[in-house]
Amino acid sequence: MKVKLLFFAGLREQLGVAGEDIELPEGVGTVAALRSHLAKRGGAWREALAEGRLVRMSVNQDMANPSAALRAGDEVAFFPPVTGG
Amino acid sequence: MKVKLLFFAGLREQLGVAGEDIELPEGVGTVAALRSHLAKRGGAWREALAEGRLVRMSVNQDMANPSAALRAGDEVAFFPPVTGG
Amino acid sequence: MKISVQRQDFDAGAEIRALSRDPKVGAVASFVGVVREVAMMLEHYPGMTEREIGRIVEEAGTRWKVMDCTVIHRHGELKPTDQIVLVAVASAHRGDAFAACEFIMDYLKTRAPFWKKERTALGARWVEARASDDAAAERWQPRIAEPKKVG
Amino acid sequence: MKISVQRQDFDAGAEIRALSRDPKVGAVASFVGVVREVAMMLEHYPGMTEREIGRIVEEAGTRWKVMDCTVIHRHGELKPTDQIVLVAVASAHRGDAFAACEFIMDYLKTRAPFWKKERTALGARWVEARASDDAAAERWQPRIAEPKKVG
Repeated sequence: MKVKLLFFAGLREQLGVAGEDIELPEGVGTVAALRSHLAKRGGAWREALAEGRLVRMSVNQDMANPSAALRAGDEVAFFPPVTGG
Repeated sequence: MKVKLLFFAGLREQLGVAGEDIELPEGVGTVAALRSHLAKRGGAWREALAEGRLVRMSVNQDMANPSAALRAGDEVAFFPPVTGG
Repeated sequence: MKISVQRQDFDAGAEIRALSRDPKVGAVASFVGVVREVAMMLEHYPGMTEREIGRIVEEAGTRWKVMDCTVIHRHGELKPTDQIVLVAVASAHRGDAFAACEFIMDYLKTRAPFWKKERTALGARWVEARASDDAAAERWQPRIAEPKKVG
Repeated sequence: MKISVQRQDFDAGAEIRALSRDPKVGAVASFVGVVREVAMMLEHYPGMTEREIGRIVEEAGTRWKVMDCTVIHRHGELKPTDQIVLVAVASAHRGDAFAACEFIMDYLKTRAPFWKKERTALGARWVEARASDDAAAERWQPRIAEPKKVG
Protein backbone atom coordinates (compact mmCIF):
# COMPACT_ATOMS: atom_id res chain seq x y z
CA MET A 1 0.00 0.00 0.00
CA LYS A 2 0.98 3.62 -0.60
CA VAL A 3 1.38 6.28 2.08
CA LYS A 4 2.45 9.91 1.97
CA LEU A 5 5.44 10.92 4.11
CA LEU A 6 6.16 14.40 5.46
CA PHE A 7 9.22 15.62 7.37
CA PHE A 8 9.52 18.88 9.30
CA ALA A 9 12.07 21.24 10.81
CA GLY A 10 15.49 19.83 11.75
CA LEU A 11 14.48 16.37 10.57
CA ARG A 12 13.50 17.70 7.13
CA GLU A 13 16.85 19.47 6.85
CA GLN A 14 18.81 16.44 8.01
CA LEU A 15 17.08 14.16 5.50
CA GLY A 16 17.16 16.76 2.75
CA VAL A 17 13.57 16.01 1.78
CA ALA A 18 10.20 17.54 2.81
CA GLY A 19 8.09 14.59 1.75
CA GLU A 20 7.59 11.68 -0.58
CA ASP A 21 5.02 9.06 -1.56
CA ILE A 22 6.19 5.53 -0.90
CA GLU A 23 4.95 2.02 -1.37
CA LEU A 24 5.20 0.10 1.89
CA PRO A 25 6.60 -3.44 1.70
CA GLU A 26 4.65 -6.35 3.21
CA GLY A 27 4.89 -6.37 6.99
CA VAL A 28 5.34 -2.62 7.45
CA GLY A 29 1.96 -1.97 9.04
CA THR A 30 2.64 0.41 11.95
CA VAL A 31 4.26 3.78 12.51
CA ALA A 32 7.15 2.11 14.38
CA ALA A 33 7.70 -0.38 11.54
CA LEU A 34 7.70 2.47 9.03
CA ARG A 35 10.31 4.33 11.08
CA SER A 36 12.58 1.25 11.18
CA HIS A 37 12.01 0.69 7.48
CA LEU A 38 13.15 4.23 6.67
CA ALA A 39 16.13 4.03 9.06
CA LYS A 40 17.38 1.06 7.05
CA ARG A 41 18.07 3.41 4.14
CA GLY A 42 21.24 4.23 6.07
CA GLY A 43 23.25 7.49 6.16
CA ALA A 44 21.23 10.49 7.32
CA TRP A 45 18.13 8.29 7.57
CA ARG A 46 19.69 5.88 10.04
CA GLU A 47 21.08 8.76 12.06
CA ALA A 48 17.90 10.89 12.12
CA LEU A 49 15.50 8.03 12.86
CA ALA A 50 17.70 5.91 15.17
CA GLU A 51 15.81 4.53 18.15
CA GLY A 52 17.48 6.82 20.67
CA ARG A 53 16.43 9.99 18.81
CA LEU A 54 13.35 11.89 19.98
CA VAL A 55 11.10 11.77 16.94
CA ARG A 56 7.37 12.60 17.06
CA MET A 57 4.99 11.01 14.58
CA SER A 58 1.50 11.79 13.36
CA VAL A 59 -0.96 9.92 11.15
CA ASN A 60 -3.47 12.00 9.20
CA GLN A 61 -2.56 14.99 11.36
CA ASP A 62 -3.22 13.29 14.68
CA MET A 63 -0.31 12.58 17.02
CA ALA A 64 0.35 8.83 16.79
CA ASN A 65 1.86 6.19 19.05
CA PRO A 66 4.52 3.92 17.59
CA SER A 67 1.99 1.09 17.56
CA ALA A 68 -0.55 3.02 15.45
CA ALA A 69 -1.65 1.01 12.39
CA LEU A 70 -1.20 2.36 8.88
CA ARG A 71 -3.71 2.25 6.05
CA ALA A 72 -3.38 2.97 2.34
CA GLY A 73 -3.44 6.72 1.63
CA ASP A 74 -2.40 7.77 5.13
CA GLU A 75 -0.41 10.98 5.60
CA VAL A 76 2.41 10.11 8.00
CA ALA A 77 4.62 12.89 9.39
CA PHE A 78 7.91 12.70 11.30
CA PHE A 79 9.22 15.70 13.25
CA PRO A 80 11.22 16.76 16.31
CA PRO A 81 9.53 17.70 19.62
CA VAL A 82 7.63 20.96 19.05
CA THR A 83 8.94 24.37 20.13
CA GLY A 84 6.18 26.88 19.31
CA GLY A 85 4.22 29.31 21.46
CA MET B 1 -6.84 68.59 66.99
CA LYS B 2 -8.42 68.86 63.56
CA VAL B 3 -8.79 66.02 61.04
CA LYS B 4 -10.40 65.78 57.61
CA LEU B 5 -13.14 63.17 57.15
CA LEU B 6 -14.16 61.55 53.87
CA PHE B 7 -17.04 59.16 53.18
CA PHE B 8 -17.51 57.05 50.06
CA ALA B 9 -20.14 55.07 48.17
CA GLY B 10 -23.12 53.70 50.12
CA LEU B 11 -21.78 55.19 53.34
CA ARG B 12 -21.57 58.67 51.81
CA GLU B 13 -25.15 58.34 50.57
CA GLN B 14 -26.44 57.06 53.89
CA LEU B 15 -24.78 59.90 55.82
CA GLY B 16 -25.70 62.50 53.19
CA VAL B 17 -22.21 64.03 53.34
CA ALA B 18 -19.00 63.43 51.33
CA GLY B 19 -16.65 64.91 53.90
CA GLU B 20 -16.09 67.44 56.64
CA ASP B 21 -13.35 68.93 58.78
CA ILE B 22 -13.85 68.27 62.47
CA GLU B 23 -12.17 69.10 65.72
CA LEU B 24 -11.61 65.93 67.74
CA PRO B 25 -12.48 66.10 71.46
CA GLU B 26 -9.92 65.04 74.07
CA GLY B 27 -9.55 61.27 74.23
CA VAL B 28 -10.49 60.55 70.61
CA GLY B 29 -7.03 59.46 69.47
CA THR B 30 -7.61 56.38 67.30
CA VAL B 31 -9.63 55.43 64.26
CA ALA B 32 -11.90 53.23 66.41
CA ALA B 33 -12.51 56.07 68.86
CA LEU B 34 -13.33 58.41 65.99
CA ARG B 35 -15.83 55.91 64.62
CA SER B 36 -17.57 55.62 68.01
CA HIS B 37 -17.50 59.38 68.37
CA LEU B 38 -19.27 59.83 65.03
CA ALA B 39 -21.77 57.04 65.75
CA LYS B 40 -22.88 58.99 68.84
CA ARG B 41 -24.34 61.65 66.55
CA GLY B 42 -27.29 59.24 66.30
CA GLY B 43 -29.69 58.66 63.40
CA ALA B 44 -27.99 57.67 60.14
CA TRP B 45 -24.60 57.99 61.84
CA ARG B 46 -25.38 55.45 64.52
CA GLU B 47 -26.85 53.10 61.95
CA ALA B 48 -24.06 53.41 59.36
CA LEU B 49 -21.18 53.19 61.82
CA ALA B 50 -22.66 50.68 64.31
CA GLU B 51 -20.13 48.08 65.47
CA GLY B 52 -21.71 45.25 63.52
CA ARG B 53 -21.45 47.08 60.19
CA LEU B 54 -18.55 46.29 57.86
CA VAL B 55 -16.81 49.63 57.53
CA ARG B 56 -13.29 50.03 56.14
CA MET B 57 -11.10 52.90 57.26
CA SER B 58 -8.00 54.60 55.92
CA VAL B 59 -5.67 57.23 57.32
CA ASN B 60 -3.82 59.43 54.83
CA GLN B 61 -4.80 57.00 52.07
CA ASP B 62 -3.41 53.91 53.75
CA MET B 63 -5.77 51.20 54.97
CA ALA B 64 -5.90 51.52 58.75
CA ASN B 65 -6.62 49.19 61.65
CA PRO B 66 -9.11 50.37 64.28
CA SER B 67 -6.20 50.91 66.68
CA ALA B 68 -4.34 53.26 64.30
CA ALA B 69 -3.44 56.53 66.04
CA LEU B 70 -4.64 59.88 64.68
CA ARG B 71 -2.60 63.04 64.32
CA ALA B 72 -3.60 66.62 63.58
CA GLY B 73 -4.21 67.16 59.86
CA ASP B 74 -4.87 63.49 59.06
CA GLU B 75 -7.20 62.57 56.21
CA VAL B 76 -9.47 59.83 57.57
CA ALA B 77 -11.82 57.99 55.22
CA PHE B 78 -14.72 55.63 55.98
CA PHE B 79 -16.13 53.36 53.27
CA PRO B 80 -17.78 49.98 52.60
CA PRO B 81 -15.75 46.93 51.51
CA VAL B 82 -14.47 47.59 47.98
CA THR B 83 -16.08 46.15 44.84
CA GLY B 84 -13.91 47.23 41.91
CA GLY B 85 -12.05 45.27 39.28
CA MET C 1 5.12 50.86 35.40
CA LYS C 2 1.97 52.67 34.37
CA ILE C 3 -1.05 53.15 36.60
CA SER C 4 -4.04 55.12 35.42
CA VAL C 5 -7.50 55.68 36.88
CA GLN C 6 -9.55 57.29 34.17
CA ARG C 7 -13.03 57.83 32.71
CA GLN C 8 -12.13 57.08 29.11
CA ASP C 9 -11.81 53.68 27.47
CA PHE C 10 -8.41 52.07 26.74
CA ASP C 11 -6.83 50.06 23.92
CA ALA C 12 -5.55 46.82 25.46
CA GLY C 13 -3.61 45.99 22.30
CA ALA C 14 -1.66 49.26 22.38
CA GLU C 15 -0.88 48.77 26.09
CA ILE C 16 0.28 45.18 25.54
CA ARG C 17 2.39 46.33 22.59
CA ALA C 18 4.00 49.06 24.71
CA LEU C 19 5.04 46.43 27.28
CA SER C 20 6.86 44.31 24.69
CA ARG C 21 9.26 46.92 23.29
CA ASP C 22 12.05 45.63 25.55
CA PRO C 23 13.70 42.70 23.71
CA LYS C 24 14.13 40.89 27.05
CA VAL C 25 10.33 40.57 27.36
CA GLY C 26 9.04 37.22 26.11
CA ALA C 27 5.58 37.11 27.68
CA VAL C 28 2.75 39.54 28.35
CA ALA C 29 -0.17 38.17 30.35
CA SER C 30 -3.17 40.41 30.61
CA PHE C 31 -6.68 40.62 31.91
CA VAL C 32 -9.60 42.79 30.83
CA GLY C 33 -12.66 43.06 33.07
CA VAL C 34 -15.91 43.82 31.27
CA VAL C 35 -19.33 45.11 32.43
CA ARG C 36 -21.84 42.23 32.42
CA GLU C 37 -25.47 42.88 31.52
CA VAL C 38 -26.18 45.73 33.95
CA ALA C 39 -25.03 49.36 33.55
CA MET C 40 -23.17 50.79 36.52
CA MET C 41 -21.46 53.79 38.05
CA LEU C 42 -17.98 53.22 39.46
CA GLU C 43 -16.96 55.49 42.31
CA HIS C 44 -13.39 55.63 43.64
CA TYR C 45 -11.20 57.44 46.15
CA PRO C 46 -8.96 59.69 44.04
CA GLY C 47 -5.36 59.56 45.19
CA MET C 48 -5.69 56.52 47.41
CA THR C 49 -6.75 54.38 44.44
CA GLU C 50 -3.51 55.04 42.55
CA ARG C 51 -1.43 54.57 45.71
CA GLU C 52 -3.14 51.28 46.55
CA ILE C 53 -2.73 49.92 43.03
CA GLY C 54 0.93 50.95 43.17
CA ARG C 55 1.39 48.95 46.36
CA ILE C 56 -0.32 45.89 44.86
CA VAL C 57 1.93 46.04 41.80
CA GLU C 58 5.02 46.50 43.96
CA GLU C 59 4.02 43.47 46.06
CA ALA C 60 3.69 41.41 42.84
CA GLY C 61 7.22 42.50 41.90
CA THR C 62 8.62 41.06 45.12
CA ARG C 63 7.01 37.67 44.39
CA TRP C 64 7.61 37.19 40.65
CA LYS C 65 10.02 38.41 37.99
CA VAL C 66 7.97 41.29 36.65
CA MET C 67 9.72 43.40 34.00
CA ASP C 68 6.94 45.94 33.48
CA CYS C 69 3.29 46.34 34.30
CA THR C 70 0.30 48.44 33.26
CA VAL C 71 -2.91 48.83 35.26
CA ILE C 72 -5.78 50.94 33.94
CA HIS C 73 -9.04 51.16 35.90
CA ARG C 74 -12.00 53.18 34.70
CA HIS C 75 -14.49 55.08 36.86
CA GLY C 76 -17.76 56.86 36.15
CA GLU C 77 -20.74 55.58 34.16
CA LEU C 78 -20.24 52.26 32.34
CA LYS C 79 -22.63 50.16 30.29
CA PRO C 80 -22.76 46.45 29.43
CA THR C 81 -19.76 45.22 27.37
CA ASP C 82 -17.70 48.30 28.37
CA GLN C 83 -14.16 47.54 29.49
CA ILE C 84 -13.60 48.28 33.20
CA VAL C 85 -10.06 47.28 34.01
CA LEU C 86 -6.83 46.20 32.34
CA VAL C 87 -3.94 44.49 34.09
CA ALA C 88 -1.02 43.62 31.82
CA VAL C 89 2.26 42.14 33.06
CA ALA C 90 5.46 41.71 31.05
CA SER C 91 8.07 39.13 31.98
CA ALA C 92 10.77 37.03 30.36
CA HIS C 93 8.67 33.88 30.81
CA ARG C 94 4.96 33.15 30.88
CA GLY C 95 4.76 31.57 34.35
CA ASP C 96 5.77 34.80 36.09
CA ALA C 97 3.55 36.92 33.84
CA PHE C 98 0.43 34.80 34.44
CA ALA C 99 0.90 34.52 38.21
CA ALA C 100 1.64 38.22 38.73
CA CYS C 101 -1.31 39.25 36.54
CA GLU C 102 -3.78 37.03 38.42
CA PHE C 103 -2.35 38.12 41.79
CA ILE C 104 -2.75 41.82 40.91
CA MET C 105 -6.36 41.26 39.80
CA ASP C 106 -7.23 39.35 42.97
CA TYR C 107 -5.76 42.06 45.18
CA LEU C 108 -7.27 44.87 43.14
CA LYS C 109 -10.68 43.31 43.77
CA THR C 110 -10.22 43.34 47.53
CA ARG C 111 -7.95 46.31 48.25
CA ALA C 112 -8.32 49.09 45.68
CA PRO C 113 -10.99 51.63 46.78
CA PHE C 114 -13.59 51.28 44.01
CA TRP C 115 -17.32 50.80 44.51
CA LYS C 116 -19.85 49.70 41.91
CA LYS C 117 -23.41 50.96 41.88
CA GLU C 118 -25.60 48.98 39.49
CA ARG C 119 -28.38 50.68 37.53
CA THR C 120 -30.97 47.89 37.57
CA ALA C 121 -34.52 48.08 36.26
CA LEU C 122 -35.67 48.24 39.90
CA GLY C 123 -33.39 51.15 40.72
CA ALA C 124 -29.77 51.72 41.64
CA ARG C 125 -28.05 49.52 44.21
CA TRP C 126 -24.52 49.26 45.55
CA VAL C 127 -22.85 45.95 44.75
CA GLU C 128 -21.99 43.94 47.86
CA ALA C 129 -18.43 42.71 48.34
CA ARG C 130 -18.16 39.02 47.50
CA ALA C 131 -16.68 36.40 49.81
CA SER C 132 -15.29 34.62 46.71
CA ASP C 133 -13.11 37.66 45.99
CA ASP C 134 -11.71 37.60 49.52
CA ALA C 135 -11.03 33.88 49.07
CA ALA C 136 -9.26 34.53 45.75
CA ALA C 137 -6.97 37.11 47.36
CA GLU C 138 -6.51 34.96 50.45
CA ARG C 139 -4.92 32.08 48.54
CA TRP C 140 -1.83 34.22 47.80
CA GLN C 141 -1.15 34.78 51.51
CA PRO C 142 1.93 33.02 52.81
CA ARG C 143 0.97 30.40 55.34
CA ILE C 144 2.12 31.56 58.74
CA ALA C 145 4.75 29.18 60.07
CA GLU C 146 4.07 27.37 63.32
CA PRO C 147 6.03 29.00 66.14
CA LYS C 148 9.06 26.92 67.02
CA LYS C 149 9.01 25.24 70.37
CA VAL C 150 11.87 26.27 72.58
CA GLY C 151 13.07 23.12 74.34
CA MET D 1 -13.96 30.27 18.52
CA LYS D 2 -11.31 31.67 16.19
CA ILE D 3 -8.08 29.88 15.33
CA SER D 4 -5.64 31.40 12.89
CA VAL D 5 -2.12 30.43 11.83
CA GLN D 6 -0.78 33.35 9.84
CA ARG D 7 2.30 35.28 8.74
CA GLN D 8 0.98 38.75 9.51
CA ASP D 9 0.90 40.48 12.89
CA PHE D 10 -2.28 40.78 14.96
CA ASP D 11 -3.96 43.43 17.13
CA ALA D 12 -4.48 41.89 20.56
CA GLY D 13 -6.75 44.76 21.60
CA ALA D 14 -9.14 44.22 18.68
CA GLU D 15 -9.23 40.47 19.39
CA ILE D 16 -9.92 41.03 23.11
CA ARG D 17 -12.63 43.56 22.21
CA ALA D 18 -14.28 41.08 19.83
CA LEU D 19 -14.50 38.53 22.66
CA SER D 20 -16.35 40.91 24.97
CA ARG D 21 -19.30 41.79 22.73
CA ASP D 22 -21.49 39.22 24.50
CA PRO D 23 -22.95 40.93 27.60
CA LYS D 24 -22.57 37.67 29.55
CA VAL D 25 -18.75 37.95 29.28
CA GLY D 26 -17.17 39.56 32.34
CA ALA D 27 -13.55 38.52 31.95
CA VAL D 28 -11.05 38.17 29.13
CA ALA D 29 -7.68 36.71 30.08
CA SER D 30 -5.03 36.78 27.41
CA PHE D 31 -1.43 36.01 26.69
CA VAL D 32 0.92 37.40 24.06
CA GLY D 33 4.21 35.64 23.38
CA VAL D 34 6.99 37.87 22.07
CA VAL D 35 10.31 37.16 20.30
CA ARG D 36 13.18 37.70 22.75
CA GLU D 37 16.51 39.11 21.53
CA VAL D 38 17.15 36.67 18.66
CA ALA D 39 15.41 36.70 15.25
CA MET D 40 13.85 33.41 14.20
CA MET D 41 11.98 31.47 11.57
CA LEU D 42 8.89 29.62 12.71
CA GLU D 43 8.00 26.52 10.72
CA HIS D 44 4.70 24.68 11.15
CA TYR D 45 2.68 21.78 9.78
CA PRO D 46 -0.19 23.40 7.85
CA GLY D 47 -3.49 21.73 8.57
CA MET D 48 -2.36 19.75 11.58
CA THR D 49 -1.48 22.96 13.45
CA GLU D 50 -5.04 24.29 13.26
CA ARG D 51 -6.50 20.88 14.14
CA GLU D 52 -4.22 20.47 17.14
CA ILE D 53 -4.97 23.98 18.46
CA GLY D 54 -8.66 23.22 18.00
CA ARG D 55 -8.31 20.11 20.13
CA ILE D 56 -6.42 22.01 22.85
CA VAL D 57 -9.12 24.69 22.97
CA GLU D 58 -11.87 22.05 23.04
CA GLU D 59 -10.12 20.30 25.94
CA ALA D 60 -10.00 23.62 27.84
CA GLY D 61 -13.75 23.97 27.28
CA THR D 62 -14.40 20.66 29.03
CA ARG D 63 -12.43 21.78 32.10
CA TRP D 64 -13.53 25.41 32.55
CA LYS D 65 -16.48 27.62 31.66
CA VAL D 66 -15.12 29.09 28.44
CA MET D 67 -17.55 31.35 26.57
CA ASP D 68 -15.31 32.14 23.61
CA CYS D 69 -11.67 31.86 22.66
CA THR D 70 -9.23 33.22 20.09
CA VAL D 71 -5.83 31.71 19.27
CA ILE D 72 -3.54 33.34 16.70
CA HIS D 73 -0.09 31.88 16.03
CA ARG D 74 2.31 33.41 13.54
CA HIS D 75 4.79 31.55 11.35
CA GLY D 76 7.61 32.65 9.04
CA GLU D 77 10.39 35.14 9.79
CA LEU D 78 10.11 37.03 13.09
CA LYS D 79 12.45 39.51 14.74
CA PRO D 80 12.99 40.57 18.35
CA THR D 81 9.92 42.22 19.98
CA ASP D 82 7.61 40.77 17.28
CA GLN D 83 4.44 39.17 18.63
CA ILE D 84 4.37 35.38 18.09
CA VAL D 85 1.18 34.10 19.64
CA LEU D 86 -2.06 35.33 21.16
CA VAL D 87 -4.36 33.25 23.35
CA ALA D 88 -7.44 35.10 24.61
CA VAL D 89 -10.22 33.45 26.61
CA ALA D 90 -13.59 34.98 27.49
CA SER D 91 -15.60 33.81 30.46
CA ALA D 92 -18.18 35.11 32.91
CA HIS D 93 -15.60 35.16 35.71
CA ARG D 94 -11.86 35.68 35.86
CA GLY D 95 -10.88 32.35 37.49
CA ASP D 96 -12.08 30.33 34.51
CA ALA D 97 -10.58 32.77 32.00
CA PHE D 98 -7.12 32.76 33.63
CA ALA D 99 -6.96 28.98 34.08
CA ALA D 100 -8.14 28.16 30.56
CA CYS D 101 -5.75 30.70 29.01
CA GLU D 102 -2.73 29.33 30.86
CA PHE D 103 -3.76 25.75 30.11
CA ILE D 104 -4.06 26.47 26.38
CA MET D 105 -0.63 28.15 26.33
CA ASP D 106 1.00 25.25 28.17
CA TYR D 107 -0.49 22.70 25.79
CA LEU D 108 0.23 24.79 22.72
CA LYS D 109 3.89 24.76 23.75
CA THR D 110 4.05 20.99 23.90
CA ARG D 111 1.50 19.79 21.33
CA ALA D 112 1.03 22.24 18.45
CA PRO D 113 3.42 21.42 15.57
CA PHE D 114 5.60 24.55 15.43
CA TRP D 115 9.39 24.65 15.34
CA LYS D 116 11.61 27.64 15.96
CA LYS D 117 14.91 28.15 14.16
CA GLU D 118 16.95 30.94 15.71
CA ARG D 119 19.13 33.20 13.55
CA THR D 120 22.07 33.71 15.89
CA ALA D 121 25.31 35.55 15.11
CA LEU D 122 26.98 32.12 14.87
CA GLY D 123 24.45 30.80 12.37
CA ALA D 124 20.96 29.30 12.41
CA ARG D 125 20.01 26.63 14.92
CA TRP D 126 16.81 24.77 15.76
CA VAL D 127 15.55 25.50 19.28
CA GLU D 128 15.49 22.39 21.47
CA ALA D 129 12.29 21.45 23.27
CA ARG D 130 12.44 22.43 26.92
CA ALA D 131 11.76 20.08 29.81
CA SER D 132 10.19 23.03 31.69
CA ASP D 133 7.48 23.24 29.01
CA ASP D 134 6.68 19.55 29.40
CA ALA D 135 6.50 20.09 33.15
CA ALA D 136 4.16 23.07 32.69
CA ALA D 137 1.78 21.00 30.55
CA GLU D 138 2.15 18.00 32.85
CA ARG D 139 0.72 19.81 35.88
CA TRP D 140 -2.71 19.95 34.21
CA GLN D 141 -2.87 16.15 33.89
CA PRO D 142 -5.40 14.53 36.17
CA ARG D 143 -3.60 12.40 38.72
CA ILE D 144 -4.23 8.77 37.92
CA ALA D 145 -6.14 7.14 40.75
CA GLU D 146 -4.51 4.22 42.54
CA PRO D 147 -6.06 0.96 41.32
CA LYS D 148 -8.47 -0.41 43.87
CA LYS D 149 -7.44 -3.58 45.58
CA VAL D 150 -9.85 -6.40 44.99
CA GLY D 151 -10.15 -8.31 48.29
